[in-house]
Parts: sequence; structure tokens; C-alpha cells
Amino acid sequence: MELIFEKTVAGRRGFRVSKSDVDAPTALPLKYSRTSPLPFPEVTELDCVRHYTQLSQMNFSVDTHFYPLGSCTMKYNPRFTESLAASTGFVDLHPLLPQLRQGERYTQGALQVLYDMERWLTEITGMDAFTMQPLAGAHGELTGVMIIAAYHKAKGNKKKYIIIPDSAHGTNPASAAIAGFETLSIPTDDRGLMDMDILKAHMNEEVAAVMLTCPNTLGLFNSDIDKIAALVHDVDGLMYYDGANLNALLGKCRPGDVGFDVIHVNLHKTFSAPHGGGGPGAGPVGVKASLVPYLPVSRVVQNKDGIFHLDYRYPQSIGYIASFYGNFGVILKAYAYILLLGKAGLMETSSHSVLNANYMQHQLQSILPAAYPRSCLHECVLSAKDLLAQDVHAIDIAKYLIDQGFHPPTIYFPLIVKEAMMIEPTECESKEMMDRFIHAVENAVSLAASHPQALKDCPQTTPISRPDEGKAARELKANFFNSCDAKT
Amino acid sequence: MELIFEKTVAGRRGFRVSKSDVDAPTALPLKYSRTSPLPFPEVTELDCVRHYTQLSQMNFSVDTHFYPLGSCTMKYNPRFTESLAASTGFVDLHPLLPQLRQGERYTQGALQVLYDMERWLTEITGMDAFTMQPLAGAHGELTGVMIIAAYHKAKGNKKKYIIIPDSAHGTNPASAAIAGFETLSIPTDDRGLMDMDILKAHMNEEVAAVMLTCPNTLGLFNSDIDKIAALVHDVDGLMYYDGANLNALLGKCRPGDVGFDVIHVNLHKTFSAPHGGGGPGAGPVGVKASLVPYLPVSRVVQNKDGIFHLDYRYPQSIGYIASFYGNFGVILKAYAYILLLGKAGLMETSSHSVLNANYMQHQLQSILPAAYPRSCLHECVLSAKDLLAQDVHAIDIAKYLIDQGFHPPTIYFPLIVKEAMMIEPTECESKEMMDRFIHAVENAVSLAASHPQALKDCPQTTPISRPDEGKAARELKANFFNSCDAKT
Amino acid sequence: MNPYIANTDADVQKMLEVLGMSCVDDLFLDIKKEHAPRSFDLPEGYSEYEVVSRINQLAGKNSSNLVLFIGGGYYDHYIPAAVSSLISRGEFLTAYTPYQPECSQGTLQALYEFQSLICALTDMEIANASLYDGGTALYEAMMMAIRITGRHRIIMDGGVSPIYRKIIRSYTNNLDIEFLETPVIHGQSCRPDIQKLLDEKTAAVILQNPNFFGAVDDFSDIVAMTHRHGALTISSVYPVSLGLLKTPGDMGVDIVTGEGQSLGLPLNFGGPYLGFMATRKKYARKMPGRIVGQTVDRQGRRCFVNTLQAREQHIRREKATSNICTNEALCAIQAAIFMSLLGPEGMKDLARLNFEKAEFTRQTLARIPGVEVKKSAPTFNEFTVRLDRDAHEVVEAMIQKGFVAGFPLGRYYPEMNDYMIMAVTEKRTRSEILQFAKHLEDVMQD
Amino acid sequence: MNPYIANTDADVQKMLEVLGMSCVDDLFLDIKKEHAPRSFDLPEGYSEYEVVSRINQLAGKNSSNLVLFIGGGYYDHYIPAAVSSLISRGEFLTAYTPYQPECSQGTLQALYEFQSLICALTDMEIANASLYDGGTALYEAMMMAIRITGRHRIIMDGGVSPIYRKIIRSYTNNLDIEFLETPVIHGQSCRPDIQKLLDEKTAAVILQNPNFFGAVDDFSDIVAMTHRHGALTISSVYPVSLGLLKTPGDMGVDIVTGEGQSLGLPLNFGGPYLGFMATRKKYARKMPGRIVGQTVDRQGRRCFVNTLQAREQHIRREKATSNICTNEALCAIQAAIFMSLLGPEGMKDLARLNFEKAEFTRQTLARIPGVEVKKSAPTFNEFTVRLDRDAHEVVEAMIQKGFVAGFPLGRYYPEMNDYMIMAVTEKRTRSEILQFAKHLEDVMQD
Ligand SMILES: Cc1ncc(COP(=O)(O)O)c(C=O)c1O
Ligand SMILES: Cc1ncc(COP(=O)(O)O)c(C=O)c1O
Repeated sequence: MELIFEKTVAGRRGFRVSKSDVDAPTALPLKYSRTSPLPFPEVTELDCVRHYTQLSQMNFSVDTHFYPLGSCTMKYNPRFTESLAASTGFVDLHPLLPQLRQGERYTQGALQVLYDMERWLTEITGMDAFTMQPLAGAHGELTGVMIIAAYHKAKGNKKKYIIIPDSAHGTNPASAAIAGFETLSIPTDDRGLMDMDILKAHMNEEVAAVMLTCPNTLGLFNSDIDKIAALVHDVDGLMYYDGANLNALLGKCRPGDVGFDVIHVNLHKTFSAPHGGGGPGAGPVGVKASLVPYLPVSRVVQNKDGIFHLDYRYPQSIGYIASFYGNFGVILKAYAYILLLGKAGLMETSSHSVLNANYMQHQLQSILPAAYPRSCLHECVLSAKDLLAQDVHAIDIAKYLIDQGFHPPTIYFPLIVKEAMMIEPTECESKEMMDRFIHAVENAVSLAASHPQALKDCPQTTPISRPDEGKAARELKANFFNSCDAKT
Repeated sequence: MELIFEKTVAGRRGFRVSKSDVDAPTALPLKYSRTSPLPFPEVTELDCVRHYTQLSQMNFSVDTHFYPLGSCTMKYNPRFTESLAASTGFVDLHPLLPQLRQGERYTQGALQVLYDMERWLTEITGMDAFTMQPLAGAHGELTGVMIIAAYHKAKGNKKKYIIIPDSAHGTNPASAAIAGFETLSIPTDDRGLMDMDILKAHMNEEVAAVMLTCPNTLGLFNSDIDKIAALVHDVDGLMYYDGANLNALLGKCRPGDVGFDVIHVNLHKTFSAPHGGGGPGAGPVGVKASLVPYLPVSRVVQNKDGIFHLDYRYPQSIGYIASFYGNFGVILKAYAYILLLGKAGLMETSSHSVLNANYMQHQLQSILPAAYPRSCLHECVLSAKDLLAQDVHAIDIAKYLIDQGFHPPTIYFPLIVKEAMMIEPTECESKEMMDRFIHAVENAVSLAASHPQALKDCPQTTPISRPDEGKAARELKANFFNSCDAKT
Repeated sequence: MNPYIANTDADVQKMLEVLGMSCVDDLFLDIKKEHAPRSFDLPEGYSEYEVVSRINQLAGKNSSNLVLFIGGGYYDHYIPAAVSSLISRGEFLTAYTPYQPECSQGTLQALYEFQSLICALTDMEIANASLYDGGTALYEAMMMAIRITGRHRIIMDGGVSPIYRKIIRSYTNNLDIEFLETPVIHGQSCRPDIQKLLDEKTAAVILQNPNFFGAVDDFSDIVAMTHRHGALTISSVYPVSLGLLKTPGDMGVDIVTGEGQSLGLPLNFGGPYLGFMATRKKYARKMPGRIVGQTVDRQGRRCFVNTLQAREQHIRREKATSNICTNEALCAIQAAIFMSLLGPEGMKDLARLNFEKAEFTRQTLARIPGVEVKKSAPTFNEFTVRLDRDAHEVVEAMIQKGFVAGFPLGRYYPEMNDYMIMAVTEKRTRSEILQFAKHLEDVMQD
Repeated sequence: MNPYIANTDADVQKMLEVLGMSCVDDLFLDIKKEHAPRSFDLPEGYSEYEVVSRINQLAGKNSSNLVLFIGGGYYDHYIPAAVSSLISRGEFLTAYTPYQPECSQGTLQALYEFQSLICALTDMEIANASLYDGGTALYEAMMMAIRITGRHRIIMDGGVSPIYRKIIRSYTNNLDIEFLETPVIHGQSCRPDIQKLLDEKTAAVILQNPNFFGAVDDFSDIVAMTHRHGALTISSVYPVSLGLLKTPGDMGVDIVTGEGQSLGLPLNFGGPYLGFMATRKKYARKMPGRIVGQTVDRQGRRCFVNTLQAREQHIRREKATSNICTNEALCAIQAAIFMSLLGPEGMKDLARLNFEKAEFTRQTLARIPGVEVKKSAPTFNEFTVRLDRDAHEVVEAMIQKGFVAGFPLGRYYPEMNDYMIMAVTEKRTRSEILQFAKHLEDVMQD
């Protein structure tokens, strides 16, 4: 489709700002003024509306398609949370208001949302305190690891390593490294869990923490969790919980009860804030009592008189980790979601997401072997490696599924599973939908045998066929004004 | 696509109402209670969102396609008018509030919108007063004709006929008939205007009014308008102006200045309220001083103290013609539109809609002859009759255009033009878009010669091909629960 | 300047050249000098932000935060967010009447679903794709009955909304239709009165359930009576109540109409609303308004089109069953989404909740001195209250306290100045109701 | 009960049968009894209407109708309605990161357009598809400069936002990075100070334009200085100002970052916001965050994909250029729609209008006794004011009158208790400004 720049006609206007109602003032000295052209598109509002409406129609989305993207918890995003987050009572609030003297009085509603959310997440996860500031899961990880570092520094611990299983999401080692730690990767045993012997072998006084996703990225719950915690705590190391998969455990198991010291939660997964094609998200971090002093400032506290305000007086705090109080608009959606579901609704979420995932795995594993054939939690990981014989890859199945009107599962993650296909149906999808999906996978696999090329030629029904990813990286055209040549 | 009913799974819920917070009261006697089943669909909110999102994507619309549907003024519908009309200050207002004693005090904002609109429309059209109540153009016609009848009754005139040109829209004769008049149809002369001699021949004391669309449905302005008015007024008949085509005349000519006594305006055309797939609309009616006493009640008046209120004390009024004060939500959009455009913007609207229509006609008439080859106003009417030789009809061109990504023009209207194609580009569309459309029509016409079947097979790119309209009427399946048999 | 115009000066020049003209005004030469506007005095244009601020100021001049116990046929129901969000999609909003079915299946199928839902709700065989509002729909039903029976006498029940009655009166002023009205009472329709008026000249009896005063009825016997005289029964209904109340179809009613506002449309100061109509299949060809019908395309795939268009003005012109063209399609789709979302259980729960809250309120108010709650008939979510003083005054006093207590009947029935009707929807919480009662008690004591 | 679950009891039974299990709990056997939650004390669920009312009550506890003269990097601009309406389309809202390009071209092309627009605005060669916010973006830029230069010393200009400085400090606490800061002054960056600190160990000089105190600058000379020492220049910018101000690209800046809130995003109490980053093409492979690149499909049609993913955590893991995964994609698309809608003229008009209103306010306030308007440097739409008393008190007093007068610098600079910064956007009308001045005059007289 044409780029918005290619729809430009000199002189066209999409929006007119108000006329000035003040007397023309002293002009800005030329030295400081823009002299270069500003090649924004010149289009009408209609052009703009048509362009982005048509673009939107080129997307698969939860609103239009089944989207069982493993590890991403693509559940339904309730509409009422959207309209609430757009209500003027919140959207027009300036973030510096509560930093004025007595300013908290003008943002009591917003501060209470943050305060309640911290309390609710604390209860849901079994931690002692939360900060709502981190802006995504990985940001939560970084915050958590910084807290861990601050803890060890304060105690004079000399720590160097963070232990991470090889099944972990890429953000875990990346966050650990950015915070200044070296990472030790522990292989996965044939149960699909972290290899205990190797873990023991690596455990030492210099281990700052172990980062675990639980259930892990294979969708498996690690029943050794308490043993692992004991090992780590023995060396005064800390247990970090990557909350991306919390959707499996609501009311079933609380990280705080089984030895975890630091946790992040993805509100844009478990608590149904929409993903927006990649963001924004929210990755609040929870900690146990011993780590509370290190939480980032500001913190939201409530006076005896019931007034909420921001408190910055925490000398040991790691400080600011974001400009303000978190992605408030995202937090508000999760707030409304939790309030609507309530305790019982949250527990049902896990029960049904796990039931659906197991049904998927059970029906599919006769066609594509499960990476670790045992009952899973909220997602299952299959392997398409048997199809390599016909030179068919997981990606070919994925593209076939697109033509059948399904967004493909996550593929090639976790890295430890060959030709991995990671399927997370979520609690929101119906049995009929899953059956249709299963049927489509069956067809794909039989095509792999009978007519593999048919899979290689997928997708056919989309606006484009398979892109040349190599060319994109080689020629790197990421800016229209540096790649006009490549127009078509 | 499946019907929402076909997605039903017993027990599924899309929405849960609040639990009752009051003590269970006396039950309703069985005699008065529903005992029959209520076969509404049982689907989740996600099912519902997916269903209607996917349905919406099966539509062509102004937001997605060029939509030059003649006589319908498919201009761009500004987004800000939508968000304003959704603002709680208006949507939650109960219509009976201003009918309470002192109740007008609680709806001053809404009443002012109605009051201002009446004044603006009065100025735009050159009439003396307006009512905002009629809910669509045809409703305005009926209201107008009722006012005409009341006028004649009050003066003791014995009137029987309403004169309407054969180029008129179907609602004109229908409205006249429903109000109790007989209609006389006057043919169109070779200028594309009402035949003056025949008009004169039909003019007599029993003529209550002449209904004219101006510019008429051929897009032509009748410069005899004052002569016609004189003829009608001579027999104490009245001139009715069908405002569907007012988009051509804003600031160029005011019906009230050229002899019209009653007028309706389509806010959902000239003033950019969206059409919503067929409605809602708004068809306010304006009258000259002599007819003011007959306007429907309520009327919005302003006290000396500036307070607006509803006045019902008009003994000669035709009474209530709708439940309340008009389609307020629609009126509010037009209100915002007029305020944004202002005087100059409105005048430009007509200049550019007329320029675009003439450009279209000029470029196309070499391919398809104009019904009346002279410069038109906001729309042009071409005839595809020359293609009948190849057994190609206007509808075949229309269906080809759909495959090219254009909504077709209005076809087979006005009825007096053989194989009519009525094109109204509006002021909002660009020259490039019109050129693309023109090019597509060229291709269609050459295909008609070279390969007519290709046109007959159109459209191919839509979710469905041409439907069997005869079957629909013969078998009449308008209710799923009476036509389950016909599922596919 | 008009920001929605695409043409640049250059575009204008190019087009004028093509047209061989020097300026755009040359295109308006058919308009004689003396036909130029005598005046065109309108506001200067404003920017979007300026218009938004002005209109928000106007919005601020409305009291939109009053707690509503007022109904009269128009009710303060909660609208699920999904309804508003789906109906605002541009593809629904900015399409025209689906004249080209191949590129309008979205609107057509949604309207077909609406018709089917209305049939399911009312237990009728066929419904149209919407009329303007509940009042004009009732008028259209009456005209339809006259067409069907060829008779010209109408019996209007005393319980029919005074607003609807006024509308019907104005439309028929010029037509030779004879109206007979049964006395206005707060209870159920008075059978003997109707019986007295019924005869072989009667085209139809027009009823309403629940009636304007809130009384719930079962019209089966009236229908039987009516049919014995070869006349039709028309009933106007409140759709939300049909989650709980006996259906018109079940009663044998011939033509059902109603105001669809309660099906997911905001009160919006009176519109856009939604008139609907349903009847027996045998009367379909006499029905006004658009009808979407099912058929197949060339590949035999099911699809939908506007059908029986021969009834309509664009074909039939002066002989059409109605002059309606633009209707309330988007409101109909909005109602369809609302009904689909609620489903059978949601619809029943909603109706029951309305009933229960109203009963609770009735019982609570009954205890207040000076307030007499009419119990002559069962009610749904609205009921008549008699006060020991002018209801207008009471309502006025209660508004000061933030409650719209009800609608004083004196507004339409001068002899009933001490009566009002009160509506209680699912949105009214127990505490709102109790607070309301407290304030009302105070007011009644003053 | 959870209304978003599709499974009916019958569905559950069917699935359990297939699984050969008797109840869902059997699926959780890996969780030992002793690992069950010690407590799970949460609110009972509510209906949608109940939640909406509760949250609207909370919204009512915020003063959202104050007239804002407060900025500090976050501005009260008008957002055209088309922006909000397009960005709320479900197909944008409910898609994930575009891992499957064939069914994600909508998001991918929109992000490619965003990147191009940011390049056009800043005069840089390449931009990424967003970072969390303006503060973390500046931190990422610093880390990037360290990667590029292999050096570990950073010179932080005194004009950089104290909020950003705090963020950078916390992130680098554990890393061996040396910070040198130039003194905080209200005017332009002090060249000699920077000069003094610059040497062969310097990785980058971090600047901001306009700076936190509102001063507008041209960094060309600083860039030259910096390059002479083989160091990089990083500048944080306020995008709306670039409709009027000399661009960082023009100054030769190496890495540009900024807060994108002003590009069509609401203030939203601090988020979601939009961090952006642009640089020279030669540094692309060292840049953090997603990059959408252009390529062709098998038919040679242009299309878009996430590219240079080898930089990212899901491939590079601990060696990635950043740990970012979820970013602010939807906000980036929102900003792209905003910029496309405004176009070059709209963007310039907007910037000029902000400048003019601020100048007008500056001149108006200058006349008020007790108010000293700093004129040490040209400003854009924000400037520093010195008061003859504690700015906190003045701001507090003005809020009572409905105006947020500005941001007291004492909050971050204890020694500046009598200073505040004031922002004036295009939304402030002449009459608001004059009223504001009147009230301020009164307050200063008390
Ligand atoms: C297991 C796991 N950990 C961490 C993350 C990172 O979360 P975010 O994308 O919100 O930064 C993800 C998200 O994909 C994940 O799946
Ligand atoms: C010329 C003309 N007159 C009257 C009407 C009827 O207006 P409405 O559809 O609003 O009832 C139309 C609408 O199509 C029309 O084009």
C-alpha cells in the first residue's frame, strides 16, 4: 500500500490550528530557527482517516482473529476498560500536579488507583509491597535486578552472577547484563525443568539471584521451586520471578509463598491491557519486606486522614526508574479488569486458561509431539521437528495457519525446543475455535507429507506474501527519506 | 458469513447485569409473564466484538472508499463532531426534562443548540423560521406538506393537487400523497428542467403547491424559478423546496430569496452528519412568515432574560410530528460542522462540490454522454444507454467499479434518464481520486466493447457476487427464525 | 476556510483549464444576479479546538448528573461499552443505505440480525429494518391497518402515550380517519369501553403495554374481540420489558411497534431513537420501511439484500406504503449489538432487575405520608403515584436535591395535577432509592 | 464469575473427558498442597456498570478542569479528534508485536511511517520504533554512546531535566560510568564549563533543547567541540518545538531522543508516553529498540518487517543493545497519525502559536510587581520566572483560583525556591492569560 508520504499533494492540509489571538510578539532569532524543510505529508483529514483505517484492516488482531501467541497471553481486552481509560477525569491530569505543595489533593482519584493496585497485586502474588512504575515486563526485570543489586550492596555482599535457565525469555539475561551482572545459563533437564545438579554445581557465594519464569516458558510448573529457593537463599541470593506467565497461577499459587523475593507482573498479559501492536505495557514490581527499602521512588502512601500522597523519603531507594508513576492509562485498564473479575473471576481465569491449553496439547500432540509430554499449565509447546524430513519448518505451518484465518502460535521460542510451536489459547477462546485451529494444524501436517510446496507458498490470502528479511537487514531502509528509491 | 445466531452455544454469556441489591419483591403474576423462549444468541463479548468488527469490514464506506453516490452527498464526516456528540453533557439528557416546570433550566445548553441551529439555517436558506424536529428528509417533506395543508385550510382554500416534476425523488410524491393530496407529475423538457407550458396547463385554483428540488436531481439549476413561483403564488399555491441538493447553493442562492415558501434541509447530507448505513438523519423544515403559525410544536424560544424554553402555545400549529425535538445527536454534529466551517467555509463547500462535479462530467461525457450536456452544479447525470447495444447496463458498470475499489454512483435515478448514472463527488474528494475513478469508467466502457462478459461477472473481489434479488422477494426470508432452512 | 476540501489552488487551476473556464463562479451562471443571497450572515469559522471548547461550555449548561426516576417511555439504562465502541466503527458509520449489496453485506447482515432479534423479542414473524421513532412507528402501524382492512375507524386505548396520540392526531388531521378514544384510567385497558366502540367499521384497536401509566396487561382477550369484528390489534411495547412480560405475539397482536431507545441507545435529549415494527408474514407486503431479506449469490452463498422494495417510495412513489427513505439503520444495528451481547439470560436478568428495583421503590414510597402508590394493576419498572399536592411542585423541589422524581401527569392531563409517573431502572442502586425516599419524605413534609 | 470465559459447563465436561480427567484441579497437581496460596483476599467481582460508576467516582476526585500553565517537559496540547478515533480501532489496539509480517502490515507500515516522520522532524537519518519514555530514551542514548565510543565518561549539561538526570543516575549506579555535570543555570549551556570537562575519555555530552528552564540554544559549536575529542553529542528535544527551532540534525547532533507526549498523546497522569530516538545511519546497528525496515515480498511488492533483530534481546540475550521488548508501539502510531494530520504547515503553525502565546504571557507577566521574567536567553513555550517569595506558596494560592501557575523549581533545586517554570501552549486563550495575570497580580499583592 502507498505510504502516507506518497499521498502528499503540496498545499493540502489535514488540520488547522487556531488563529493567534495575541499580538505578534518578538520573533525568534534566525540563528535558533528551523531553516531545513519539514517533509511531513500534505494530506486532508479524509486522506488520513482512509489511510490509517485501511492500514488497520491489514492487521490480524484479537478483535478479528484467534491469536494463540504463546507467552503473550492474547486474551480478550474488554471494551469498558478502554472507555474508562479515555474518560477525561484521568486523561487530562498533568503528572507534576501531585509534586506541587498540597498538590496531591488534586489527584486523589489517580493516586488511589495506584495505591489499590499495589495492594491488590501484593495480595495476588503474596509479596509485601509493589511499585507500579515499571513500564513493561523487561523494565520490571531491570528494576527488580537493580533492587537486588542495591540489596547486596547494602549488605556488603560481593555478588557477580545471576543464574538463568536456558529456557528463559531473552529479556531475562539482557536485563541482568544491563544492570551489571554476569549471567550463568542452566540447561533444562528431560522433565523440562531446570537441571538441579547443574544448578547446585553453579551455586556459590557470588550468585546474586536466580531468575525464573514460573510456570516456565514450556508451560511447566517447577515443583522443585522450594528446593531451588533454599539453595539460593543459602548463599544469600535472591529469587526473581518473571511474571509473564502469571495467568496460570491466579489463586493457585503465589510466588511470594514459595520463596520468590522479587517479582514483576505484566498487566498487558495477565490483566488484559491490550498490546497495541507492541506496547504500551506495564510491569509493576513486587518485593518481600527485606527489599522494600530499595523500591524506586516515588511511593504512594496514605495518611491517617485517608489522603494519598507521594513519598520520596527513602534513602536506600534505587531512585527514579521512569519519569513518573508508571503507564497510568494501562494500569487503569488492569484496575477495572480486576475490579470486574474479583477474586472468583481471577481464579477461574487460571483454571480455564490451563484447561484450554491442555486440551490443545492433548489434541495436537498426536500430530505434532509435545516438547515435554506431560500436562502443562496455560500454554503448551510442540515441536515440528518431525516435518524437517519433508523440509517443512515450523514457520511453514505458521504461514499456512495465517491463510486459514488464525494468527500463528509463537515459533522458535523457547530456543531449546527444535522447531518450537508455543500455543497459548487463553481462557477467552471457545472449544469450537480451538477445534477449528486443531483441524487446521492437522491439515497442515498432512499437506507437509502430501504436498509440502503448498505450505512453502503460504500465505496467499494476505496483502503480501513472505517478505525478504535478509534484504531488509542488508539494505536497511528504515526511513522513507533515505529509501525513496525503493518505492513500488 | 455466519449469523450471530449460528455462533450460539447454550450457556454462553456476553454481558452480565448487576446483581440485585434489593430484597426480592412480589413476583409478577404468571398471566402477565413471558412463557415463550427468547432465542437471542448466546455468545461471549469477544464473539460479539469479532462478529460485528468483521461485519463492518464487509462494508464500503466513506472512511474506506470513494463514494460518489449521487443525491446522497457522501462527504467526509469530521471525527470531532462524533466525539462531541458522544460527550456526556448531552447524551445523558432525558428529553422530558425541559417539559417539567422550570425544567428548561436543566437543559439550557441543548436548547441553545436547537435555537442557534434554527437561526443559522434560517439565514443560510433565507427563510423566516425553522423547526428542527423532522427526523429525515422525507419526514421534513411530510411536515412541510402538512404545514401547506394547514395554511390552505386556515384560509379556506379548497386545494387538491401538488405538482411535482417527473425528475423528483420518490419521497416527494409519497409525502404529498400521505398528507392527503393528489400529485400531478410534470415532464422534464429538453433543457432538463420542468416543462413550463405543461406546468402552465396544469396550474389551477386547486393546486396547493409545487415541490421542487433545486438544483434538481439532474444537478441543474432552474433559472425559471421565479417565473414558476409567480405562477404558483398567483393561485395562492405554495413553493416547496426539497433541500437534498442544498450543498450546491450555500452562499450562492437562498431558496427563500427566489420564491420558496417551505423548505427542508438534510443535515445528513449538506451538513455532514454521517449516514450510518441508512440513518439516522435530520430534516429540519423552514418556512416563510405567513406559515410560521403552522409550524409543529414544541418551538424553542428565548426569554428577555436569555433563558431558552419550549413553547407549545401555538393554536394553529400542526401539532406534534415527532416524539421530541428532532434527532438531537445528529443536529449537534451539524452544529459543530457549521461552527467550524463558518460563512466562508460553507461558501467554499458549494464552489468546490460544483467544480468537482463539472470536472467529472467533462472528463466522462466523452465516454458516457451526459443526460443534459450543460454545466451542472454539485452532481452530474450520465447515461450508459449506448452500451445497451452490447447488452451492457449501468449496473454492470457499477459492479465493475466495485472491483476497482470505488462505490458506484447512484444508478437508474432519476427515472427519466435511461441507464442513468448519477455522480456526486462532493467537495471532499481530490482530483487524483476523481481521475482514478474516471480512468476506471473508461476501462469499463472499453471492456463493454471488447469483452462485455467481464463486466457481467463483476464483482469478483467482494465477499459475495451478485445476489438473486428475485429469490429474496419471492421467498421472503427476513427473519432468521423463519428461514433457518435456508442456512448455508 | 474549509479544512475538508481537498482541492489546492493548483488543483482548481488544472480543473478550470480542463473546463476552459477562468473562475469557479462561471459554473454558477444559471443563477441570475437577482437570485444572489440577500444576506448570508453566519459565524466566522473556528478551529476544531475552539468549537470543542464552545460546545463543551454548552454541555456544561445541562444538568447531566441528576439521578433519574423519570421515564415516560424513555429510560436511563446502562449501555455496555462494547456497544458504543462497535457502533462507532467508521465502516458502519459512514456507509449509505445498502443499495449495492456486494459491498454492503456488513450493514445488510447486521440489519437482518436486528429484524430477527425483534421478531424473537416480540414473538412476531417479520420485522422491518427500523422507522424513525416509537411515535411515528405507531402512526405507520395505524396507516398499515387501514390499508389492510380498508376501514377508516380507529379505537385508541386510554393507556397509549399522550405523546404518541398527539403525533397520530397531527398526521391524520387531513385524512378522513375517525378516532374513538376510551377514557384515560391508570389501570389496565377497560374491556367494556373497547367492546362498546368495536364494530365492522373498525380498522384497528391501538394499545400499549405497559401502558403510559405503567400498568401491565395481557391483551389476549381484546385481540380475540377485535378479530371477531375483522379488525386488527396494534400494540406499542417497551422492548426491555419483554424479557419478563408476556409477548404481543403470544397475545395474538397483529402489528407490534415500539421505541427502541432502551435497547442500547442513549437518551440523547430525544434522539436519534429507534422505531421498530413487527407483524405477521401475511402482512409483510403492506408493511412500511425497509426490509432486509436473505437470498443467495451466483455461487449459491447466502447473502442479504433490501427486498420487497416495490412497497417503497423510490419505486412506488405516491402509491408507496410510506414515504420513509432514510431511517434509523445505525440505531438498529446498535440495538442488534445490544441484544446479541445480552443474550437471552442477560435480557431476562435485565428485565427482572428493573422489575425488582421498581417494586422495591414502590414499597418504599408507599410508607411516605402524602404519597399514594397506585396498585390497581401489576407494573413493570414504572408506576403512577398520587401526591397530596401538585406533582409539578414536588418534582421541582426534588430536582434541587439532585433527583428527577418523575413525570407529572398534569403536563398532558390537566385533571391529574397531583399525579406523577416514576420509572426505576437497573441503574438505580438501593442507596439511591433510599436517599431518594428520604428526600421525598422531607419535601412532602414541608 | 468471569464474563470473559467462553467455556460453558458442558464445554468443560467435554474437554475433561477428552483429557480423561474428572476435574480441572487435576491439571494443577504439579503445585503441591503446601504451595497453595496462604491467602487470596480480593474484592468481590462487580458488574460493568458498577465498576464504571466506582471509577467515575474516582475520576471525580481529580481536578481535571484546572487551567494549566505547567509543563516541565509534558504539555497540555490539543489532540485532534481524528487521532483518538483512529488509534482506538481494535485492529491496532489488540494486535501484538508484529512477529508475523504478512498479517501485521498495518502496524509495521504505520511504525515505518512513524520512524520516517521522526527523522523528518529531527533531520536525522534513522529512528527506532519507540522506547518507553523521554527519560529512559535518554538513558538508552547514553548507553549507546558508551557502546559506540568504548569510553565511560559522560558530561551532563546543567540544562537537562532533573527527572531525566535522576533516571540516568539510578540506572548507572552499578556500572562504572563517570558523570561530570556542568553547573545549573537558567540560560543556555555554558560552553567554557563543557570545554573544561571534555577530553579523550569523554563518551558523550548530554544536552537538552529547549532546556529544562526553557532556554533555546544552538548546539552546533558544542557538537564541533565534542567531535574534536572523538566524543558524541546527545540531545533531548521537545518535538513540537521543532516546528520552529533549529533541528538537532542541523546542529550535527549524533543521537537525538525525546518525549513524544506532545505529539498527540494525552497527559494521562504520566503515561503511557512515548520515548523516541534517532541517530546517524552508521550507528543503526548500535541502536536499541525495534526498527521497522522496508523490503519486498516474493512478488517484489514493497513491504515492511522488524529488522536488525540481531541487536535485540530475543536473539542476542545478554549481549543485546537493550533489554526492551514491549515498547510504546501504539503511542508511536498515535504520534504518526498526529504528525501526518498536521502536516508541515500545521506543525509550523502549532509551534509558532505556542511561541507567540508564551511571548505574550512573558510580556504580560513582566509588568506584575514581584514577578521577574528571566530573559537571559530566547525561549519557546516555557520560561523561568523569579518571584519575590516562595514559588510553592504562589502556585498553591493560584490553584485555588483554578490555575496551575507553573512548576516551582525548588522541588528539584532547593536553592531555587523562589523560581518557577511556566509553560504556555496553543490551548491558552488570550482571555485565560489575562485572567491569569490578574489573579497572579492579586496573589503577589497579598
Ligand atoms: C516470559 C517473558 N518474560 C519477559 C517478557 C518481557 O515482557 P515485556 O515484553 O512486557 O517487556 C515476555 C514478553 O514477551 C515474556 O514472554
Ligand atoms: C432529492 C432527494 N429528496 C429527498 C430525499 C429523502 O431524504 P431522506 O432520505 O433523508 O428521507 C433524498 C434522499 O435520498 C433525496 O435525494
